[in-house]
Amino acid sequence: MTLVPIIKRDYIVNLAKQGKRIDGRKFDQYRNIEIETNIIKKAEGSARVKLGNTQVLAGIKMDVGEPYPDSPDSGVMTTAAELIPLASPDFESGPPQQDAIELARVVDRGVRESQVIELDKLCIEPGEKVWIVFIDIHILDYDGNLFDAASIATLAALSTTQVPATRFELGEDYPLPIKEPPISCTSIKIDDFVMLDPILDEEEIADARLTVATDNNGDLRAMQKGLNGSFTREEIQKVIKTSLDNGQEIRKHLYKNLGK
Amino acid sequence: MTLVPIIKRDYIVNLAKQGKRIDGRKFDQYRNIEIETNIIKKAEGSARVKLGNTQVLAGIKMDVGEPYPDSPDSGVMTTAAELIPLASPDFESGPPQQDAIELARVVDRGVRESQVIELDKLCIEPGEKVWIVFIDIHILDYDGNLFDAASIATLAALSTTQVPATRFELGEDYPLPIKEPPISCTSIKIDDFVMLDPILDEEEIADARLTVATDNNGDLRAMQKGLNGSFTREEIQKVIKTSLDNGQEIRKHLYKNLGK
Amino acid sequence: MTLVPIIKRDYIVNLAKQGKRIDGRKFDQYRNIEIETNIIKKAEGSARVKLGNTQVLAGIKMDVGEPYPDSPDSGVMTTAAELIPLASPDFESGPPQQDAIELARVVDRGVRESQVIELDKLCIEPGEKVWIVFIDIHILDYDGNLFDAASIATLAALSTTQVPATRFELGEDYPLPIKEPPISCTSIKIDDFVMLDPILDEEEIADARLTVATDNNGDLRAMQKGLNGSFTREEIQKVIKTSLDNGQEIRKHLYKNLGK
Amino acid sequence: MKTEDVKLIDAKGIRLDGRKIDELRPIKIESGVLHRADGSCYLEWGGNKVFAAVYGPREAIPRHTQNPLRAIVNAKYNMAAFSVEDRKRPGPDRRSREISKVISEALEKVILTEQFPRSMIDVAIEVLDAEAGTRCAGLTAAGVALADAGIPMIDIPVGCAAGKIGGKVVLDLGKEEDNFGDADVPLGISPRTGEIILLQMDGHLTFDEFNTALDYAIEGCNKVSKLQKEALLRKYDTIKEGK
Amino acid sequence: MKTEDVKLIDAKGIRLDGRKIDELRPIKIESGVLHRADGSCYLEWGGNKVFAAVYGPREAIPRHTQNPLRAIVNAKYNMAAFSVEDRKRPGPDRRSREISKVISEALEKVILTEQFPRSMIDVAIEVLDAEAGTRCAGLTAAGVALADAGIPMIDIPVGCAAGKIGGKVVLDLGKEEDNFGDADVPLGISPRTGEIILLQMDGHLTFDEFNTALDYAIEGCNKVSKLQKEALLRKYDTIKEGK
Amino acid sequence: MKTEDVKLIDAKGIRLDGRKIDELRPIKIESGVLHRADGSCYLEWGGNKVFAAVYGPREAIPRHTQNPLRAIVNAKYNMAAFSVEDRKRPGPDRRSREISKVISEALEKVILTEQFPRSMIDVAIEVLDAEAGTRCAGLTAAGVALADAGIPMIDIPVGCAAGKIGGKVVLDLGKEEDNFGDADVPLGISPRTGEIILLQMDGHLTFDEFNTALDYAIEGCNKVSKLQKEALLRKYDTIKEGK
Repeated sequence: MTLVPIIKRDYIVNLAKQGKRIDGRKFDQYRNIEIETNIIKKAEGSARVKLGNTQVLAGIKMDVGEPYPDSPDSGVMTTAAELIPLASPDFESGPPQQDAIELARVVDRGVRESQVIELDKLCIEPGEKVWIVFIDIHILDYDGNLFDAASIATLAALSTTQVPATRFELGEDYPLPIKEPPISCTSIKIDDFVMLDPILDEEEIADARLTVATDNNGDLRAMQKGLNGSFTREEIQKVIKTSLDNGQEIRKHLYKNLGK
Repeated sequence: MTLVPIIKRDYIVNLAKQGKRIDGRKFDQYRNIEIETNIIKKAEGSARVKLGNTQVLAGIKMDVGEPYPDSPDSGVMTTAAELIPLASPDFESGPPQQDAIELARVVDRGVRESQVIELDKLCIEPGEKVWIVFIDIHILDYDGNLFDAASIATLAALSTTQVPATRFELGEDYPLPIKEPPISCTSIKIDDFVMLDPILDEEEIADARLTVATDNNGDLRAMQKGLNGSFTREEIQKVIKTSLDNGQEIRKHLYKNLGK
Repeated sequence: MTLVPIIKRDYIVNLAKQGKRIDGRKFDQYRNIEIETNIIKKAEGSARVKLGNTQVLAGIKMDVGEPYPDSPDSGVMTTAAELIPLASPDFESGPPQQDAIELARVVDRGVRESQVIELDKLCIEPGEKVWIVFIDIHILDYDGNLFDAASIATLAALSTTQVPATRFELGEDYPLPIKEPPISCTSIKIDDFVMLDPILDEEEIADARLTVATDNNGDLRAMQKGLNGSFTREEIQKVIKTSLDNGQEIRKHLYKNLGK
Repeated sequence: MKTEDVKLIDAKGIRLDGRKIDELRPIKIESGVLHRADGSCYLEWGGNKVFAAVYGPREAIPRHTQNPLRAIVNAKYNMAAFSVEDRKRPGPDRRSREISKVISEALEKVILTEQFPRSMIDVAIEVLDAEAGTRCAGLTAAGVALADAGIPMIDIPVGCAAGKIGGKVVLDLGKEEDNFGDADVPLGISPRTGEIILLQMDGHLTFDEFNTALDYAIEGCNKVSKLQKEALLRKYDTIKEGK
Repeated sequence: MKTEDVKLIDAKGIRLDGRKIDELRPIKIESGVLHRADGSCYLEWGGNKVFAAVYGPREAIPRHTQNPLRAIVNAKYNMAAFSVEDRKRPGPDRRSREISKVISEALEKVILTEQFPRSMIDVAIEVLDAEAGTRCAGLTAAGVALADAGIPMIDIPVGCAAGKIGGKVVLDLGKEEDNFGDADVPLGISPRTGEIILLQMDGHLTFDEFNTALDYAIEGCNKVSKLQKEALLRKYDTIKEGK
Repeated sequence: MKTEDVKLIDAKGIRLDGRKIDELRPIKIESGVLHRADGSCYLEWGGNKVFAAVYGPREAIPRHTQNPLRAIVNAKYNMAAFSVEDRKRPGPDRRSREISKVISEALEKVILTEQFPRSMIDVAIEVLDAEAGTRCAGLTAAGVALADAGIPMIDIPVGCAAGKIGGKVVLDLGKEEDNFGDADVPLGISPRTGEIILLQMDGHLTFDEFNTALDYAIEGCNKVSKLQKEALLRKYDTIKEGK
């Protein structure tokens, strides 16, 4: 618990001083992304994303329910993440822990604040009946950077979601109305080195983490700093720029996979 | 925690080799059963069952509520078991543990799958109002074989339950409509010895457990294997036969007690 | 955990034998009380009470909801106490512990049983809509005698509560209808010494505790004995008399503060 | 929740169930009724049916709860889901947690806890049928179960309530008396010394009425105390006679 | 919930999905599919999609759960919220706790737990898409993941159900068969010896029908057992060939 | 939830509450306000009323949470049930857990945790009245309480948000600005070095707007930092003068 991280840290920092990372990537290089969609028959939409060895599955279920009193014409969305014991020896079943809550909230905000799901189009009967969109994120294999993997999986799953109108006798099924989503990119800082898309070994010894979600116009849509280290103003600028560049690449990749 | 069970096991196995059990019973002999019904004034039905030193109380409460959407014409039943600290130094108050959950689910399936309660006769207003039957099982004294004791207590309590229609201004009270129930018989295996209706000392060192519920026609209605040992195909046959024989005896005893 | 209390106890008992308390008060002397009302803008009513170094904040929120089936013409009240980690190194966040539950229940009974809130005047539409009064008690600083501090804070907060009728489009706001409340006084017993309004050092080593709520007529309205010591019949009489005397003083102080 | 429609006591001082002002409901006590427990009691008190079981003293767990100077006493008061008119959700609620606390504290006063440092004594109190006065019934049953378990005590604790109905102070409130009465005073004492180990009061009493209620409740405790001792002796006789 | 409207099996013994009476649904097994786990398995069985991962043996925590004589086996069966028609609340429920218990017990029978005193072996079983027979699928996947993790076992455990539909005993119930059938018999065995390590039964069977069902299920287990071994070998071959 | 009906800022750059673009709401800070805590702070910031209390360093419990190399910092952010328009259920929810986490992490950066191995430092942050910007207010109050407790830090941490309303970047969003604005950027820094220890962003900003927001928020932090130090000095003066 105490010696191993120190040795690991020394090793990673020494490599970094030579401009290297343990898996051979450059500091601003993203891992390979694989996206598979519609793999869960029972779900209205689903996607499995592999980010190197990290694997995340997002599933979308929809139901009919009541709107919130303060937005009677709007559908409802909720996001939950389960860090199931499948993915890591440190994850436990039971109520979600702080890490799972932060993960779910960051993914949720990424979708909600940018209005990716057009909730205003999910009203069935104002004030009475609206569609509820349940986003559930399962971590299958944990090798770092869950924020990005979960976010990409969620966007891919939403993109392929069919509103199950037939099942609720509300007409024909139709695609969930969604808008162009922002893309999250996460970097970490170890000593003075900033690295994109960390693997678990890097994440475990990182000082600070910054997730930046950017849209197709190059604008910023969400940010979340984590861990008990700090960033300078300049490092933040640099991370944002890297996130903008890589966000565009990931967006292209996502669209290609979705056949758009 | 470790030596006591080993010594106890040796003692019980040695006796078994001589064809004996610690309380003097034969391998396929059930303990004496005492059944007392309608002992709880506040409950719609109740029964206390003593199986040797094991004592279980089942109480039935009824309420009016909504049916499940997928069976709008059907009453609803739920079963809960509390392993209260009265019955054993190892039971704790609080949320039900794995053992209590398995117990409640096995009793519940015994009633539900054989349609002992005629739920289709418990509809008040289709899709709107039905009777809800709450089965609550309290273990008072724990000396082994809770599955059978709880199952018999539940059946006896259901048999004497009056639907409290008066209290809900729905006409006169009337007996809960029930069908002839299957009877559960539990055996355990220690080494190669199979013993019926184990006491706690036997249960604690048992390798495997098998509960078999049989009906009046000699048919099988439910089965549940437990513990981390195994049964051979032949042992299973033997346990089923013992369960059939003893099930008939218990059924007679139950009916006599219920004045049928 | 074990030596410190013993030394503290010896010290306090020795002082008591000389007729003294550690903070210089007489045995039947109450600490100075400071009351500030309407300090929380978001609450319908609020009060902060300082009892020496003990500080308690009570906040009142109101909502519109359904009445209980057995009192369809009556408003509803609920009381919750949070022993938040702000107030003591021994308080933890999370579900309320036994001490918080006892505190909330004693304050709740003090209000409910004496019908301080005129719940029958809080009916909006019989059987359908009534006002719900939420009393929430936050302990800010813990130096003994939470029962009295919480009780006074609750009464002061209720006295200044405005029913938020405007917000719910039910006419104009108006003061919450309340009746003259009983006042709680708590004493503890250490050896044979009975002391009023204990500070934390005294409370921690006390044998027994008695809270007595009295009304303006000198009648008794509630009582709660606590801790694992006992009182004699005579000690109970004495505590009641002290509570009657001090209750009158506190009542005057409370009224003065409320401008009555 | 007073109501003028219910006449709880008539002009001659006879109550709804025919009892006199200072009369207890029928009480039946049996000790040693459970096989597994170290000590146990079954108590019927009016419509109340209560079991109590004692386990211990044994090493306190988890360890950080251990007190190096004495045993801790964990009373757990629980009501069965079917013990009340409208089914109660199983498991502890706020009311049962408070009662568990005041009963634990009352029992700690009489048990010689210093004899068992680092230990715990568990007392399970199970209310199977409930009809007013269950906390006093629970304390009384716990007292018998502790004695049956051979736990050293300075005295066998006992509980009994008094109250006020229709303007009169009476002993041992029954169901309607509890619902529609004016005040309730549950009391627990150590009967040899008369020391008060449990006391609560709800309702409205003058100082004099409270004193009368206290007298009634103490007298009630003393009567119940005799029934406790008889139950314990009965079991002893049974054993002696080899039954 | 039987219904006469659904004809689950026709006169020729052909079932709704075209299977014969003793035919399994299509099964696909891959081992070593997860990077982080010590051993893992991905299993498709009809419409079921199941992952299993093994972590351990490692020191059991919390400490008071340690058994000084053997390892404890904690199987956690979990269904994803989106794996069923109506979304399931995330996290364990009563059903999943029961299944976790029976699978843990079955695995303890085959694992040589005495080799790892004071340890725990965690087996996570995650059902991502559910369509009848998930507990047998879960046990089967767990068996492969344990072998992949190199946990010493007397045998690789395997599960398969039989049941009764339209009056006939059949192997491996599908979705409608499970909903509208007459009986379900999930079975788990240690295939080398045929010992029964998991057995449940719901529904209504004669003694003879049960014996037929048991035969079918054992035969099914044996077939699935071969697929397990092929999956494990495939991975071994892949490694050998340096792929 | 933007709306065109609410005009959050007028042509002259004056906001709904009369503030200029780069103006903070009124702030009042007091340190050492609680008797029991090792250090404490009371903070009013616009309509926010926040207490912070520090306990520790003391031995971390439960033991398995101990870090042999440094202290762990547990900040607990909590909102009173009555602090918001519609009563909040008491106790932690998902939002408060996330805020507790980001504040704990920010504090760990400035506290010299290596000086207290195996210890924990508890920081309770209690929001009694809430009106936009509570996480920055909470971090600021925690900084003062830590200094008041004499916990060694490299710097007193401070928080302040910037945001965007009606197309303009502004400092320190108020209530309506938070509800109907375009973006919110809560920031926490270590003011001596300007290092960023807490940063979140919601809404929509161009890169340039974000940089402006960052500048505003850093400037805001620096202003609040002065108020923190004045509050700490005030208490010191009070003590010196023997008040």
